[in-house]
Amino acid sequence: QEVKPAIVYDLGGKFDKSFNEGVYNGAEQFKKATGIEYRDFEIQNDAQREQALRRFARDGFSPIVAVGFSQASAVEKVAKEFPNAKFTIIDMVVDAPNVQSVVFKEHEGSFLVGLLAAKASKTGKVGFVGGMDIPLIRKFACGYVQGVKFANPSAEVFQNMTGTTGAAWNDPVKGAELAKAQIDRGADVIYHAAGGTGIGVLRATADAGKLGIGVDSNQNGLHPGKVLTSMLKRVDTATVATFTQAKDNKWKAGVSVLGLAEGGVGWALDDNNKALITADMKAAADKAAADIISGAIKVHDYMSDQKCPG
Amino acid sequence: MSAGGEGAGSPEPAPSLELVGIDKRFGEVHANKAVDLVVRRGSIHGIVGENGAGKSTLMSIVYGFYEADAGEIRVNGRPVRIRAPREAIAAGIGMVHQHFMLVEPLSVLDNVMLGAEGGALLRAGARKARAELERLSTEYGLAIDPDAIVGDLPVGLQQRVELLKALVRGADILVLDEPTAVLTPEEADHLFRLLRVLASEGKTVILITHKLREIMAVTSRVSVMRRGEMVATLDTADTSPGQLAELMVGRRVLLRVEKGPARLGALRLQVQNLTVVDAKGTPRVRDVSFGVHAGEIVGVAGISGNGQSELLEALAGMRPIAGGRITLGSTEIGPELRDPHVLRRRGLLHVPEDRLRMGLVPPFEACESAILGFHEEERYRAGPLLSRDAVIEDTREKMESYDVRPPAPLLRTSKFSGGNQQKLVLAREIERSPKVLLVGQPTRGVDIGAIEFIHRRLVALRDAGVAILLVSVELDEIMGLADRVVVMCGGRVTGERLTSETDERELGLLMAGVSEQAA
Amino acid sequence: MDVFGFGIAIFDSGVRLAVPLLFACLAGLWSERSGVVDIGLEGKLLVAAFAAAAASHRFDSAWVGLAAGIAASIAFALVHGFAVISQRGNQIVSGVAINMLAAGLTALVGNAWYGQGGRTPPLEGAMRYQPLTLPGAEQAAAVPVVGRLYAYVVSGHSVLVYVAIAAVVATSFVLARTRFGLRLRAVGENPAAVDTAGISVTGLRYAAVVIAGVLCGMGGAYLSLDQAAAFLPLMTAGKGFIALAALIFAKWRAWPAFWTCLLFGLLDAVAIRLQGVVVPGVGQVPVQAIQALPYALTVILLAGFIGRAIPPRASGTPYVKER
Amino acid sequence: MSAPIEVPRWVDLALVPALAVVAAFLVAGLVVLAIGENPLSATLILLRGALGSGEGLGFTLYYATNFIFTGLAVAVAFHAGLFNIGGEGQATLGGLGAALVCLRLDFLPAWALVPLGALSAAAFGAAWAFIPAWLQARRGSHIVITTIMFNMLASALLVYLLVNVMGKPGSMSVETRVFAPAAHVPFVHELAAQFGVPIPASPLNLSFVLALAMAALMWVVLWRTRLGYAIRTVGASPTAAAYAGISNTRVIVVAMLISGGLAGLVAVNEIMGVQERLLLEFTSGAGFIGIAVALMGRSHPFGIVLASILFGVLYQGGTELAFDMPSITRDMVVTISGLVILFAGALDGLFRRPLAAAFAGRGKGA
Ligand SMILES: Nc1ncnc2c1ncn2[C@@H]1O[C@H](COP(=O)(O)OP(=O)(O)OP(=O)(O)O)[C@@H](O)[C@H]1O
Ligand SMILES: Nc1ncnc2c1ncn2[C@@H]1O[C@H](COP(=O)(O)OP(=O)(O)OP(=O)(O)O)[C@@H](O)[C@H]1O
Ligand SMILES: [Mg+2]
Ligand SMILES: [Mg+2]
Repeated sequence: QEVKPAIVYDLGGKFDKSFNEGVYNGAEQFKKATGIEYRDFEIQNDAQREQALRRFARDGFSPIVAVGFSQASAVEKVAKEFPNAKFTIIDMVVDAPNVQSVVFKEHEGSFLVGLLAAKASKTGKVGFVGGMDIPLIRKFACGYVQGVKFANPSAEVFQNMTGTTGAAWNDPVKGAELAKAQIDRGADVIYHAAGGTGIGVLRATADAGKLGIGVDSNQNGLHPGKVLTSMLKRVDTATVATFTQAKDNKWKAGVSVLGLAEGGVGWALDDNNKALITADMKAAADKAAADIISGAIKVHDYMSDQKCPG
Repeated sequence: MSAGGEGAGSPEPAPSLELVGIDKRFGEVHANKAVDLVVRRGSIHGIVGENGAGKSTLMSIVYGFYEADAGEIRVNGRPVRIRAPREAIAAGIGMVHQHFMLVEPLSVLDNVMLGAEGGALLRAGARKARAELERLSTEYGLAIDPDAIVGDLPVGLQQRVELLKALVRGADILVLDEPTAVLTPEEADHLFRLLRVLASEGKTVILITHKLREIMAVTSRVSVMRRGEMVATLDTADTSPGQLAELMVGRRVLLRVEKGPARLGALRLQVQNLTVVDAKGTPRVRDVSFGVHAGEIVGVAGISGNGQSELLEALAGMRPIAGGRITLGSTEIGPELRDPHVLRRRGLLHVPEDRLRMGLVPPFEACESAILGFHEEERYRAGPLLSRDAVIEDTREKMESYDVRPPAPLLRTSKFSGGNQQKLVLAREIERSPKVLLVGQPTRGVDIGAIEFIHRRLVALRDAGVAILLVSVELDEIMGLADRVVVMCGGRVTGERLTSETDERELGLLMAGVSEQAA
Repeated sequence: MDVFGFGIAIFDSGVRLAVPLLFACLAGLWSERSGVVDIGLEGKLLVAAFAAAAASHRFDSAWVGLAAGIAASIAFALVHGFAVISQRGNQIVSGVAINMLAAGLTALVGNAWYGQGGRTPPLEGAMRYQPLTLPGAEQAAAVPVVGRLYAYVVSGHSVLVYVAIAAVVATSFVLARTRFGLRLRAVGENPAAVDTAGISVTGLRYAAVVIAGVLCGMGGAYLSLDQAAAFLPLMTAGKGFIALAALIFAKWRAWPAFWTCLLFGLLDAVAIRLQGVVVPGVGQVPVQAIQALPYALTVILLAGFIGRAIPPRASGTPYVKER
Repeated sequence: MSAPIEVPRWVDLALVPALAVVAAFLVAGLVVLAIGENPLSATLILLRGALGSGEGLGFTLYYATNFIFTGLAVAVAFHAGLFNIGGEGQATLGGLGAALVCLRLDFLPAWALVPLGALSAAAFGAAWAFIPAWLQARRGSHIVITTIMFNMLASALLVYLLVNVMGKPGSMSVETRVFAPAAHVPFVHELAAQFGVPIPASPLNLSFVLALAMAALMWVVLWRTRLGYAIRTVGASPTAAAYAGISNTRVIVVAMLISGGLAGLVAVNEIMGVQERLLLEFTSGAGFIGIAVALMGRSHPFGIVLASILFGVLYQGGTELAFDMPSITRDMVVTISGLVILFAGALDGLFRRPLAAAFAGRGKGA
């Protein structure tokens, strides 16, 4: 039987330049590859999470991808109501017989871009711009800082958060200002985890002739030659995977944690930035990646104890 | 006979203003009914009529502020379409509005220039306007500081600004709507002298007023309006105040209250060395002392803006006092008692000067306005709630006994006419059998019929042993009602007289600050 | 970087953050001085930002973008004008509606055109305003204090920044010294007086509302053509409302408006740089506390020093002769 | 507020808005056409989605609940002559208040916990409104600025607390743990089920009843109590209030406390009723919709309830629309709401004036 996949995006919306967009891209790839149509919905408020999930489940959609940690409780509820619908939640673990949870080791990816940042930095000062001061973003920051320190223990990392309302994820102007502020203080590589706000960050670094680092999807192309790299969080592949599994009846409930080993996170190297990545930078990054996978390097996960070393 | 006379004999030139069949409705209110009017060039033409008779409306139409539903306007014999004030000004018509059309935060100069700036930049125009004001002040004695902020000026001067606006625009038909309502006798006389000069210069003056005395004094012809109709136009010489009053109201009215001698009781309200300063810190009432006994009416005379308002508000507990003491009956009113609410409970009631800003709440239903200040009273309660029935019933009774028209407790307050609004306020305050009654401008903008009624009430109250303090800018009102009069100027008491032993002349001098320290 | 340089940097970013506020604030000033309350500033900024970005991207010219932004903003201003001047509708409701319309339409149209949820593609080269280097800035940079101030604070902004400042000068001049200004001040206080002086109240108010449109247009264009070099849905992030606050703060006067907006900008710039500071004893100050700082300070300043702000008397009420 | 045009009450409260809404939909229809969808079927979907099914109706009324609370909040302040833009922040604080009780006192039985939670929500909302009110009354600090600022402060405070203090340790989500069942405001469908009446599940909960009760209460307070009289007097004429000896300061503060309290009650619906935990941005703009609702409802509780339901219809119907016509995004819904506000709230004169002329023959002369 045909699969009827569906997606419920988080408040950010499907074009949030972040993981929602990742899921969207994945779904599009899947559609191209298989020609199978899918349905999606952008919620407007929290009440719609449940409504949308239920609505899709009732109309026989499956698998239903719920994007974002905020969907957890909604998925939990609705999954109970529709035992034979398949749910996949991204960025959060929900323990139910018909829910597949996909979480990522953002800290590992962030570690690598941190390492690259430190190596690319001439001033020994690098920056991080987050959207809102919430655990997920702290997790990014924490991994990043570790990577930087790993490559250059004396390096200095400036951290800024954008705001405290939803606007924080959509405020390129503020993003640019934050980046400029960090540049004024000497930062010459800046990593953002701030959705649409990041567009402003990358813009500012590019204008100032400094380097930016993209997040989630490959943003190297936004300012070719001015974006050092992007921390890839392969939500897209994860999405494709879920859909395909479902299509081939291989879909399984349970938790899948995607880190470097699983290719769930990584850093982007393409024509846009290969000039920026020197051979030894690449070597160092690859080595670190190997060590992380082998366990030789332990990247501390902020979520494990809400703390960040150093 | 007055200056207007000379028009009478000479062969008729084209009338400078002619109205034919002017008709105007405001919704259900038929303000002007097919009104005809002819005004001779160079004459001072009076228009009298009760409130709501349609005088202002008619003139607003002449001035293009309202557009008539029907009818024709002719200036110097030629028909003119006047759809907006712009066109009226162009036709040489100027107007001093009953409700001033001034921008209070702006300077006198700005107000005068507004609409006649003479150029995109103000500089040049301002210089001209200054010169013009200079000229007018020397020629007509209309001195004024061009840079004063209009809002800070006393009403008398504000009106002068209105007048100057018209003159600067070179109006040769000048309409004044109830100009003297805000003037002292001296100021009024000064104005009239000016009007005669203007008339003699060939300008045409239309004067709207309630005061028949003024009609008789300055006009050469007079038209009477009643309920929107033009009921008569007469040569002033051939008529009498009595006749005019009758034409206005449609019945006989006595023009003066008759009252017996006052039977003084105990001292009810005593004011000692009272000083009041306003928000800006400038003293408004300076070291004022007087007393009011039960059974007498004490009038406070003075040009408006000389501290009477502040005095009244201070006594009513609406303003903090900077010094002195107020004693009500036997108890001194300390700060803890200085609250309108508390004072009311102690029998000090207050008919405020400004019914629309204080006495009533225009958007409220009449019955709601009728309990303003008393909504806490037991009689209006039903448990925790306000008993609407009680409120309405109570209001209906008041409306009947005070002949408020229409007697509709649920009609919006703003829909009542000024006079009827005033009656509503009086009913509310008087009905509570006060010990002391503060009354401010009880008949401002109220027509003869209503005035007569209100005055009778006040006298009756006095005879019932109430101590009444009457603040009024109408000298005849003070002379007619008060037993004693305290005259204020610049916040000070410049004299105290028994009305039986003084006259308007003396009071006028005292009001002007020419005080011979006798009292 | 030395203290002075640090100060300059803060000031520089303060200026950048202040400019959109300033445009919106002046727009509000014109509108409200004429007696038309305008809480639709946010919406006008937003449509302007979008139209500017879209047009500039389409025609590869920031100037075309600017024109489009202004046009769009004026269009919305006229809707407001029609509703509240001609139809005597409620001015606040109309403002709220304008804001929602702007939020919805920009995203809707943007998505229809670019299929990126309302985002426009990033603007490059001629599509955006580049910072101008005023004559002699380089050399001046060598000169201490004055020179560096000139080089880094005065010079090095895009055209619109200077336009904004010119707008302040123009506003205060026109209001104080011209016929139009006098009439505008008058109509906001007492329309009847203006009417009886033979001047059209409606005409004046429409003029004011259109001027507000123009100013918001430039403010929006500055956001998308200069600061972000792209349009994102809701990218105005409440600036219209802050501008409103600034307007009241400045008591509806031009120069105070300038200083207030600059102050708000500086507070923001400082807050940005304060993030992560460690206060001895307290330890690291929570980010949120610092992010809240500008707002808290605004309240404190307002309560402490500004006191009562009385709006133009006629503002908020339609002009009717009927009583 | 706007020109005094006399029309019968029912025309003012029902007919005019109805016509306005129709006009709004006509214009919105053009936008829909532009997107290449059929306006008619879109409208049908919207209406059916909002009113056609038990679930839809449930959602509609659930949304309306929030708007009634915030609408009343704005209206009460408005009657006192104050413009409270702070509903958003006050509601946020209400959430905090509700959460504190529901988390700390969850040993209590439902009959005690729920009322306590509601009270606490109201109290916190009121407290957040108090400071701006006091500053306005005592220092003359313009309440529009202060309430805008307090919205920002509220969001900052909530993020801080949820991330650093109240949040679930070890969880990504910025929210508190789920409340104990006792803290739950029962869903209408749950209650119905208890009485053996099965109705489809929806977030509609008893808060809706509370909202209606509040609307009724506010009507009584405003037009049938001494306090209401004082509030309206201060709002309509501060000078008359001073003359009457009604303290502006006291009234301003009291009115704002009531206003803030009402806004705070949004939390009872959102936090205690639906989410059963405190989370970021749960108000999702209800505070601002409240402004439109209040003014469209002529600041009259009855009008406010109607306007709230209208917006409930737009929100729920819009959701269904987005489902069934994927090409119509959530932005379309925002656009339509904007148009409705514009026509029903600001361009109502277009319809009221002719009607007024028809009814009373007034409305000329200006
Ligand atoms: N703008 C208006 N809207 C509605 N009704 C009006 C308006 N102006 C005047 N009226 C009504 O028209 C009638 C005439 O009013 P008008 O002001 O001309 O009377 P008036 O003779 O000037 O009275 P007063 O002596 O009090 O000035 C009154 O019934 C008044 O209520
Ligand atoms: N805005 C209005 N719309 C409709 N009718 C009005 C309006 N204002 C006043 N009226 C009616 O016009 C009549 C007179 O109003 P106006 O204010 O002119 O009275 P007035 O000039 O104070 O007369 P008086 O003092 O003799 O009562 C009243 O009966 C009142 O009901
Ligand atoms: Mg009158
Ligand atoms: Mg009159």
